[in-house]
Parts: sequence; structure tokens; C-alpha cells
Amino acid sequence: MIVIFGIFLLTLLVITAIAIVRTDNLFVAVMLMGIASLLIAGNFFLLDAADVALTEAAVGAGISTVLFLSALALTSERERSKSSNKILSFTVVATAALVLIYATFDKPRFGDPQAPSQMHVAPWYLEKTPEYIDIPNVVTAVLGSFRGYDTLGEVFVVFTAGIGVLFLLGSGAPLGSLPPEKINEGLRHHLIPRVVGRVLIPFILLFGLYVQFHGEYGPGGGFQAGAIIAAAIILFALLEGEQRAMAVLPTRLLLGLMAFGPLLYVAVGVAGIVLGGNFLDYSVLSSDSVKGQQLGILLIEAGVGITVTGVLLSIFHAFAARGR
Amino acid sequence: MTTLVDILSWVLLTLGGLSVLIGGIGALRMPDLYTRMHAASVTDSMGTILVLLGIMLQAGWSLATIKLIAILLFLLLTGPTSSNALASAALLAGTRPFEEADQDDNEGQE
Amino acid sequence: MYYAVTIATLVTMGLALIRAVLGPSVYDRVLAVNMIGTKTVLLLSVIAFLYGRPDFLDLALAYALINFIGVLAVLEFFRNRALRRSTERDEGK
Amino acid sequence: MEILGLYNYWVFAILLMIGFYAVIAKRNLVKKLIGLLLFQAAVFLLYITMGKVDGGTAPIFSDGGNAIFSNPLPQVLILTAIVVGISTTALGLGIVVRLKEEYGSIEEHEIQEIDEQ
Repeated sequence: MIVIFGIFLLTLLVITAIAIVRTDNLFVAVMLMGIASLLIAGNFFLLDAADVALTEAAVGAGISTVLFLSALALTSERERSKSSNKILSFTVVATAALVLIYATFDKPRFGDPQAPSQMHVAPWYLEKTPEYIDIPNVVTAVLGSFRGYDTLGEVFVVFTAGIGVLFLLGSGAPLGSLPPEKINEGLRHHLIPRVVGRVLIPFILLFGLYVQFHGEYGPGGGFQAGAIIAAAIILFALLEGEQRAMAVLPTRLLLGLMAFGPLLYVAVGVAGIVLGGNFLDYSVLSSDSVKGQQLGILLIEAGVGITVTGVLLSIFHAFAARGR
Repeated sequence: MTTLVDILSWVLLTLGGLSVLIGGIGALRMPDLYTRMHAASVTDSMGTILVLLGIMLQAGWSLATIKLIAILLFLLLTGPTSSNALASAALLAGTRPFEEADQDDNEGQE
Repeated sequence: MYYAVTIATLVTMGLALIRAVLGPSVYDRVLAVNMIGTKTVLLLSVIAFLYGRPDFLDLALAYALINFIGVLAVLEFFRNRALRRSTERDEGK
Repeated sequence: MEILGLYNYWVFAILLMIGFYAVIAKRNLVKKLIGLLLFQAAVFLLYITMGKVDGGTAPIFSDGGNAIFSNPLPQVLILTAIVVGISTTALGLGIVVRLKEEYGSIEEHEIQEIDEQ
């Protein structure tokens, strides 16, 4: 039965994707993108990926829409030109799709426990996590400890993207034509959203912290928590205007957060070397190797959360400041 | 006692599923934006309350119930607020309610 | 019974998606996004129980909290657009 | 059920190609980025689909004692990829905004025409 639910959701997803490509109104495309994100998150949940669904929820529901809308406000809402070489592109795409679909017939059946991808590494992770790290969430264990190098790399990619956006939008004369006092007031005149929003912000922050520190026991971790906390601050900025949000978390502090996260991560790795282990080997951090692993994961998750919060907020402010 | 709770929760879940469905049909079939919003609110408040209450009875007294109460509370706070924000934005932009001839206007605005 | 609720929710998501694709105005689409958002919360909570893992209610909670931001971003976008248009009109005079 | 067992992969292929179509055929740069996001979503779907095991549950141990868990590895890769994806999309949007400021347009061919002059 659940397989049928998944198939239904995926069909809706394909319809949404076609509608996204067909519309020439970019605002509508962004709204439909929001729907696609919700559908795909539901599907991830059906496919047993609770952590991934939570990430998609934290990123896709709020931040992605906010970023696209602020970019649209700075550029234009409508697609002016027709597609180029419609027939040629369609032929190329249709051929590739057919080839891909033909290739799927050699794939193992959906959910097959004997599929090659289930035979290696994964059983080892599932078996050894209780022994080496002793936390219930295997995803967090793999993310933080077994594949710590990968995650370090990802954190640096996020960091670099943040730096890139700041280089592109942080300097130079903005082109916005609006008087600053109008922009700065945010939604302060909309009383009802403002009151409700102000009630929600502390709960979102609290939930973000819960996700951050409960990541070893349930779905969650630094990536999700960073996005959720950034969403709370973005909500504040939308309600009260850019200026007040900047007063709460000034640009310098955000830059500091952006840099501090990766530094904390690397420092934990180096601490492993200093204490006689390998880079990012947490077992030496404490006299008991399991305790050491747990401490290491807690610290690097904090580093990840700080980086993601800093980067996403810096990106948001860079876009918002451009419109002034 | 358990049977009673079960029956009650099934009734709530059925009613909830029904109101979700009715609201969905309404949101598709109603003639203009404001009536559609009215239909959508049936799913947003009525459906949510009934379904979540039904699940709560199934969950018994546990952490899950507290989370469900939190979800219900937040949905009840944000749902009407979003509708209000949307309706006021639409009204300010000049979408007029209750007029049959409105449809051409709406298409022009897209 | 969970199945019945799940099916009702899924069908409603489909109906709302049709509304989002048809439009006609942008507000209808925002309304549809909003509807699908709340339906996703319901779907996730019901399926968490269907799977017998109520600890995954966190996901539904996340959506219940965060969906609101999207709507506010849309409101801010409309406000911004109205402001920009009125400024351009003033400059045109 | 055998046929339905491949449905997720077909959706992956179709979604991937819809995104690809938007990237190659559309001239609007924001639309191209949206196409790229769809492309990305398709890849996410492929990975998560391959990690699913019949009768399994999310790889988080609980007291319930269910012994079958889905594969945690693709989930780890995709969970980081989602956050990386939004950061790089923001970078792309930043470039588009700068292009609009310099060229006054976000349509690919108009920018090329201005460049050729």
C-alpha cells in the first residue's frame, strides 16, 4: 500500500515539474518549486530517509523560496524570450530519457535487500555503530565519524559558496530604486502576521536547538539545525525589517560564525592528531573511546550548525541589502 | 474502555479525512479566489483538528501526544494567519470578491 | 483507518496541485502551496504512526513551524513589488 | 509489482530530463537555475531510492526491535548535498543578479548580443 502512496506522490511530482518548465511566469515557477519540495520530502519520508526529509523541510520550505523571491525582486518576474531550438532540445532530451529508462531494466528491483548497493559497507555501518559509537542514529554516526572527511569537505563547499555570494553582492553600488525607509520597515504594518510571527520565532529557535542536540537520537543534526535557525532569523528580518535583524546579528558576527564553524571542525580533527590518533579520529578525545566518539560528533555537529547558520544568513542579507 | 477510545478515534479520523477531502474538492471547484480560500480553510482547520485528535487518541499519553499538540497549536496559529495575509495581499492588489465577471480580470493579472 | 486518512490527504494534495497548475491568478497558486503544506504535515504525522515510529513526528513539527516563512516571503514580495511600481509611477510624472 | 518496482527509477529519468530540458532550452537564467534544481532533485531521488530495503525502517535504532534498516549511506550523502545545493544555487542567483545589474537583462541571448557589440 505504501508503495502505491509513493507512486502517487512521484506522479504528482512529475506533473509539477512539467508545469514548472511550461510556465513563463517565474514567480509561479518558484511557487511550484515549493510544491515540488514538499512532495519530494514526503517521498523521502516514505523511502525511510527521515533525516533527508527533515533537511529538505528545513531548506526547501523556507529558505529556498525566500532566496528565489529576493532574486526575482532584483531581476524580473517574467521570462521574456521563447525557448531556443525547442524541437532539437526536445529530441535530445526524449532520446536521453528513453536510454535512461531502458537502462533501468537492468537495475535491481525497488527495495531488493540483495541489491549490490545493500551488500557492502552499509551492513558494516549498521553492525558497528552500536559497538564503536553507541548512538541510535546511524546516519549521524556515519556523517560525523565514519565519513567525517566527506562532511568536512561539504562544510568547506558551503563556506566557499557563502564567500562567493558575499564577493558578488557584498560590494558595489546596489541598483534598487526604493527609498530605504520604506524597505527597512519590513512587514511592520501587517499586524496579524507580525504578532503570530513573533510568537513563533522563539519556538523555531528552540526547535532548531533541539534538532541540533537531539541529532544523535532522532532525525536531526547540524545541517538541519543550521537551516532551521537561519529560517527563524530570516522570519524576524521579514517581520521587523532588515535593520533590526542586522542589529541582532551584525554582519561581522555572521562572518565570524561562517569562519568559526569550519575552524571548530578542523580543530577537533587536529586535536585527534595531538592526542595521538589520526585526523578526525575522535576515539582519543576521551579516555573511553566510545565517549570520545560521542564528544567528537557533538563538537563537529556544532561546527556544521554554526557554519550553515552563518552562511545562509549572510546569503540572505546579501540579497536583501542589494534591493535597497 | 480501549474499544471506546478506538471507536472514537476512528470516527474522528474518518470525519477528518472527509473534511480534508471536501475542502480539497471545494478549493478546486469554487468560482473565485475568496471562495476557494474559504474551502481551503475547511481542510486547514477542521481537517487538521479532527485528524490530529484522532491520532492523539491512538497514541495514548506519551511524548508523541505532546508533539502532536504542539503541531496542532502551530498549525492553528499559522493557518488562519497565512490566509489573512494572502487575502489582504490579494485585496490590496485589486482582486475583487463576489463578482461573476471577475474571471477575465483574474486571468489578466496572472 | 490510517490508510483512509492518508488516501484522503493524498487526493486533496492532487486536487490542490491541479489548482496550482491551473491558476488562474498568482494568489490561487500561493493558496495551493499553502494547502499542500498543511496536507504534508498531516501526511507526515499519519505516516509516522503507520510506520509505527512516532518519534518521526519531528518532521511534521518542522513543517508546521517553517511553512509560515514561505507565505510571509510571498507577502513581502508583493509589498515590495507594489512599492516599486508606485515609485516608478512617481518618477514617471 | 515487478513493473512497479522500477517506477521510482523511471520518475528519476523523466525528472532528470525535464530539468535538463529547462537548462538547455530555456533562455532565462533564473529558469535555467530552476531546471538545475529539478535535475538535482532527481539525483537525490535516485540515491534515496537505491537505499530503500523492503520492510525496513529509517536507520535509527529504537526500542521496537525492528532488525531491518534501510541503507544509511545514501542518506548521509544526500543530506549534505541538499544544503550544499541551496548554497550553490544562491551563488548562481548572485551571479544572475550581478548580470542583471551590468547588462540590464537576464535573458541569455540578449546578454550575448550586448557582449558582441
